[in-house]
Amino acid sequence: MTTRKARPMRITHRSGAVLATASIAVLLVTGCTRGESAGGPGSDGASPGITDDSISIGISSPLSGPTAGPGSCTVAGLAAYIGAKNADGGFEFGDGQTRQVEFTYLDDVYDPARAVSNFRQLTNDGIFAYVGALGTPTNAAVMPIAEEEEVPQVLLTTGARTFSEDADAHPWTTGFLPTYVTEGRSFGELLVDAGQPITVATLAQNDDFGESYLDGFNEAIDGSQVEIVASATYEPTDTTLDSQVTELAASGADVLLSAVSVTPLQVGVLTKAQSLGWLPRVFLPSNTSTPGTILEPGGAAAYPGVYTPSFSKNPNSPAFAEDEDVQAYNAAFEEYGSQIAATYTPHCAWSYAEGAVLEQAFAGMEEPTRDSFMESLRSITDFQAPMLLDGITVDTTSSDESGISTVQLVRYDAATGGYGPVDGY
Amino acid sequence: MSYFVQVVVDGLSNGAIYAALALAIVLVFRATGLVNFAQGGMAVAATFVAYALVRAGVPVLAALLAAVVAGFALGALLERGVMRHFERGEPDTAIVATIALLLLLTGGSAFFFGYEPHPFPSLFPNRTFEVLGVFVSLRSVGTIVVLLAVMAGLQLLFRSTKLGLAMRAVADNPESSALSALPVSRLLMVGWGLAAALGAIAGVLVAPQLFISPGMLDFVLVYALAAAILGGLDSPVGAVVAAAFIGVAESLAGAYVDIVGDDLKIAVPFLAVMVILVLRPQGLFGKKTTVRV
Amino acid sequence: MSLLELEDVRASYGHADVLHGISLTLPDNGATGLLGANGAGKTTTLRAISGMVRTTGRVLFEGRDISGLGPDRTAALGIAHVPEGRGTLGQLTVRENLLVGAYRRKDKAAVSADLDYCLDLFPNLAERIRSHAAALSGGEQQMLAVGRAFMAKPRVMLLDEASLGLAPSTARRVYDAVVRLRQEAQVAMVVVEQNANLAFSVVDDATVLETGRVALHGTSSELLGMDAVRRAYLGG
Amino acid sequence: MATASGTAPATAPATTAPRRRSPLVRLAALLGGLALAVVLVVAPLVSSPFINYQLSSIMVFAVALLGLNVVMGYTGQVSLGQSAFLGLGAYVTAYGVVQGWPLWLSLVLSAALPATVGMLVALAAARLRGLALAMITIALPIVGVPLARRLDEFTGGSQGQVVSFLRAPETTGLANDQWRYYVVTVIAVVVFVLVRNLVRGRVGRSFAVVKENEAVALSMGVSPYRTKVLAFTIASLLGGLAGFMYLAVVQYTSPETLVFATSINLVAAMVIGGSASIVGTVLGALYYVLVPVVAGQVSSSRTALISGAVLLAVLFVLPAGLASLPRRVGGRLRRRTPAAEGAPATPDPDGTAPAVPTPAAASTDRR
Repeated sequence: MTTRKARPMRITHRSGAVLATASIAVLLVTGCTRGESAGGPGSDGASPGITDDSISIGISSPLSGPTAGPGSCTVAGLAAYIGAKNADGGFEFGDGQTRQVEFTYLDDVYDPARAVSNFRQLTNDGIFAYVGALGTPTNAAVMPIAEEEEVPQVLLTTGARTFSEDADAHPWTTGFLPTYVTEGRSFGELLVDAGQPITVATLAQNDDFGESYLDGFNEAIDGSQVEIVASATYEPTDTTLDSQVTELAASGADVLLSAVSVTPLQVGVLTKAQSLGWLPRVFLPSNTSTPGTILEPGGAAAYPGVYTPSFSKNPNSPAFAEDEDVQAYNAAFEEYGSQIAATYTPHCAWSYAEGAVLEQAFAGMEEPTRDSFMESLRSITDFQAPMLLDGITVDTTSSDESGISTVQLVRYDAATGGYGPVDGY
Repeated sequence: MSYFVQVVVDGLSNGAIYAALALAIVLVFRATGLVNFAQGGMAVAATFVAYALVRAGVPVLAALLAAVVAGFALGALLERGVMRHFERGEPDTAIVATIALLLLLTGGSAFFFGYEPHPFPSLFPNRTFEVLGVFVSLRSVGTIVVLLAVMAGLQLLFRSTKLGLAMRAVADNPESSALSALPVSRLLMVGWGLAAALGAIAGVLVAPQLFISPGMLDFVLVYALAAAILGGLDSPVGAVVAAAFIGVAESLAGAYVDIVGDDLKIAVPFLAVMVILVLRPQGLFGKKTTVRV
Repeated sequence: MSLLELEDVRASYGHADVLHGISLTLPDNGATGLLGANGAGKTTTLRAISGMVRTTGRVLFEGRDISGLGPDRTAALGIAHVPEGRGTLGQLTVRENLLVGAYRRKDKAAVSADLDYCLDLFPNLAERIRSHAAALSGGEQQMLAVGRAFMAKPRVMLLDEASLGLAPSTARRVYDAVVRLRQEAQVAMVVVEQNANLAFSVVDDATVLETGRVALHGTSSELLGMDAVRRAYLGG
Repeated sequence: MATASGTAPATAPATTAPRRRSPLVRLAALLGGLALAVVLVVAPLVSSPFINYQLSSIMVFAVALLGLNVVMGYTGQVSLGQSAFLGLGAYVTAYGVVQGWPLWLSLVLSAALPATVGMLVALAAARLRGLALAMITIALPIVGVPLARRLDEFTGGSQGQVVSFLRAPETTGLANDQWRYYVVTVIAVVVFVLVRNLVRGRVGRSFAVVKENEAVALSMGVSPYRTKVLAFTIASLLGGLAGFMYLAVVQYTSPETLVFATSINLVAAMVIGGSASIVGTVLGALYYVLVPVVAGQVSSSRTALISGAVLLAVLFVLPAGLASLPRRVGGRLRRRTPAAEGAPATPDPDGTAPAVPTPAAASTDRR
């Protein structure tokens, strides 16, 4: 850089460049003009994106970059459910029509500006609803536009509170996953129920995910004998959490709440703590507790107990090999999802379940309008969606909770390599 | 006391990760005079070769050797096929070309293996031993030993071999080197090849900890760049010392300085690098060169 | 047989032709000069010989057509080009620069002897053997450039503006060394030089170039006898 | 960023001499400019909110890239921290809106605060060169992201902040997307005119000299240090302004706005557009905004591969950026018609030699 070639950059062909700019602008403009978006109203009074035999939905998730693994899964699971259902004849609607679902997905690289761009593009192309997108900042950026333009932004694959805590303020937005608060609370409740003094060390991602987790946990343990004696945070971009674990291990706490959402880091936490001779009971969040990718590499069998909140079936677990849902999922995923997501994360199963919830909402939709869709979507109760654990049901009627508002705590059983029921602390 | 030492040890094992990639950056800089943003992407691609082999049942060590060979070939190929086109032009253009390569390599790796991280077996047994109340993992020790060997090898290459001398000459002034009968294009290819092969070693060393994914080294690259530049860019020893410094400074700041905390501990080494560079622009181990006009 | 022969060599940069057909002959162990105004094509002629520009026509070295070979190939054959601006390797030490010159040679003992000879030729370099080339003075850098070219054990050396920017006494010392190299090491020379006094201290004959063409050729004494040449190059 | 060796040739920097153009070319340029102006004014009225969003984004990133071009393209200093100023500008604006400041104050501060930060960093670092300087600029987004999370009272933390402002006044009869487009376009046009004049004037010449060779700059009485500080300050000012525009268009900001990857992408877009070129800056912004859209159209799950391939392909064909396209095409055409030749200046390999009269007499002697 200290030496730069002497090369006068003389770009004086302004006329040419101006023309180039102008022509691109013209190209843009002719792309679509105002007020006549593609896929316009099908029949009288119908909302955009729906005709008598089709409905189009869209999603923008990170499909490249560091969050692309879960991001791809949010697309792939939904694509699997829709693909299988379409092949099976289509979705039945409350207005008596059967429609094929057209599914469009775009990559936003976890960049809010690009998510907004994608959302605008999708609505411009005439989607009926925006379904299942992953990511807190990306969805937060989209939310005000969805509200303003009254486009359903629903069943978001995120546990952030923002999207579910106030249905009156955001009538067009719904979250799907149990909020991180719910997950954190479930841990707290288990410890409080034990009725004895317990010390806890917490490790949380330095963002909404980690904070919500701790909020829920703190809420539950308030006034009890459970006490947090050490806490640390980390950045998702950190390469290892060794120093945080060392810091926490020095406390010798009974329990480690490890609200870590990055796979290699979570494995690192499990290996590091035991290498320091610290063997607490460990609480892991639902998105980083898969036995095959986290617990086995992390040597979780060494710990006296590894717990996680669960609400979905793991299609790779031998425990569910005979399960009908799982078999249907595996067949559909193989056919329609595997090209989109190469590796399994729980988001694949979750977004597959979203497909089923969507089907429910369609079934209750009496008019081909977004209003009718939202009304139907917000009145689902006690729905046992496929891939959700028995007893975990979808309830969309609450104005301050997401679609799934309960979790089951499960405990890792190294002998079977899967999770089993929890019988107290 | 043992807590302090433990924090330092943790910092060092982090530093080892940064150092691994920093050495590759130094190598390619000494061989071509260019900073290569695709260095991490090349290392990951080569490491994926090892990953595929390990999955097919090949022992880790053999897979490492294959990755080194594959890395060399990849580096040489990219130099010959892509970078050669930009070597005589504006340096900015060449750098952006390496950014393009990074995108392509990342996208290509993801095409075959997806973006999700996969576990990767370690060359060293996954055991920890205790010395005076401090826990040290065998993997970190192994990584550090290999790194020191690589560093010594590089130092030897540049200081005491004809090839190293020729590579430095080409990086310094390719045109003038050609006039001394140096086979410039072949040396540039070898330089890229060696750097990528070294990247493969780095990748295989750190993959057990970071898990292998297309973006495995994206953020490590930032630390590695900082280490390489702080170390003076052309000094393998400097890069390793600087990487260790960055790792330890970060670890200590997170553990002992409350106001910094875990979230801002990354700022400490970077601010330190800033201060050191302002006071000593040539880096810790760089040689000051007076430039005459 | 002549050592180096140019036959109707033409070269261009982009769309602009710089050489319009140059022919030259250099006998074994000869020394010839290239004179001419700024932009006449002297440097380009040297670059054409060492393969740094694309040319048409033929360049024969020891009877073999070397046109089309790159600079590293011509250098390997025994053509040592000391480029304008010296081209020393700034980040390398003086010693390393000299060893780079000897890159192709396998005769270690002879290389070491030549290194000693070189340092004897340029005592300044011996003093600064461990310094970075970038830290040397202009004169020392020029000496280093000549020394590095010599270390390749060339048959012919192409010397481009070796006195440029140097104090007269320093330039003199550089040329004294060049004269010694020609006599003691039997290196033939093609010398491009603005300072004709220095040039004529080395060369036997010279060619005057004008806008890419050979305008005039003659022995040193012939050329010195011409008023026009003297006026143009010797300030007379 | 690349070599750290030797000295640059001590040639005088090329001062861009105003090129005389034929009246016809001038007329064409004028008409082209006029057409562009008409398109810029009319486009948002007829196009959809999606297109207006893209057009507005192009304005936003054009200003951010212009700043980057001032420091990198014109002054030759690598900056890998432009995203930090973009983010800071957006945060300052968001804070102002939330606090209920008048909009003009937010606008001024969104430029002034990043400019101050940029200047302070430059004051400390501008004595450095090359990679050492680049390293310091890398630190800005790297430290900025966790800092933005930490200061959540001001920034909204990792959740980010939805900021609703710049709604279209009733009287205009415009929709919000149109109104916001006009606002950012006016800012962008003003900024481009100012910077264009700056880089063509005395300051621009000192930028060019410093880019060529700092030692020569010193000998010409131009302080490389002060010039670099100035360039960095302008770059961060424009980055901050782009942050204001970003918030106006996206209506949301979070730590993601200032991530390092954005800086890298901006550098790539700047070089792709054309280093040290005003037109190139605009083309770079077009590239920055549109390529991801196009890649998404081709294949949403292969965007990295597609962007990488496009980037490399453009670099191969047009190493000097998209702005050099007309010149390249022109060059091709000219090569076919030899009559038009002779105009381009040719490199002079003997250029450093002192001028000596040609021995014309001697040459005629021989003929």
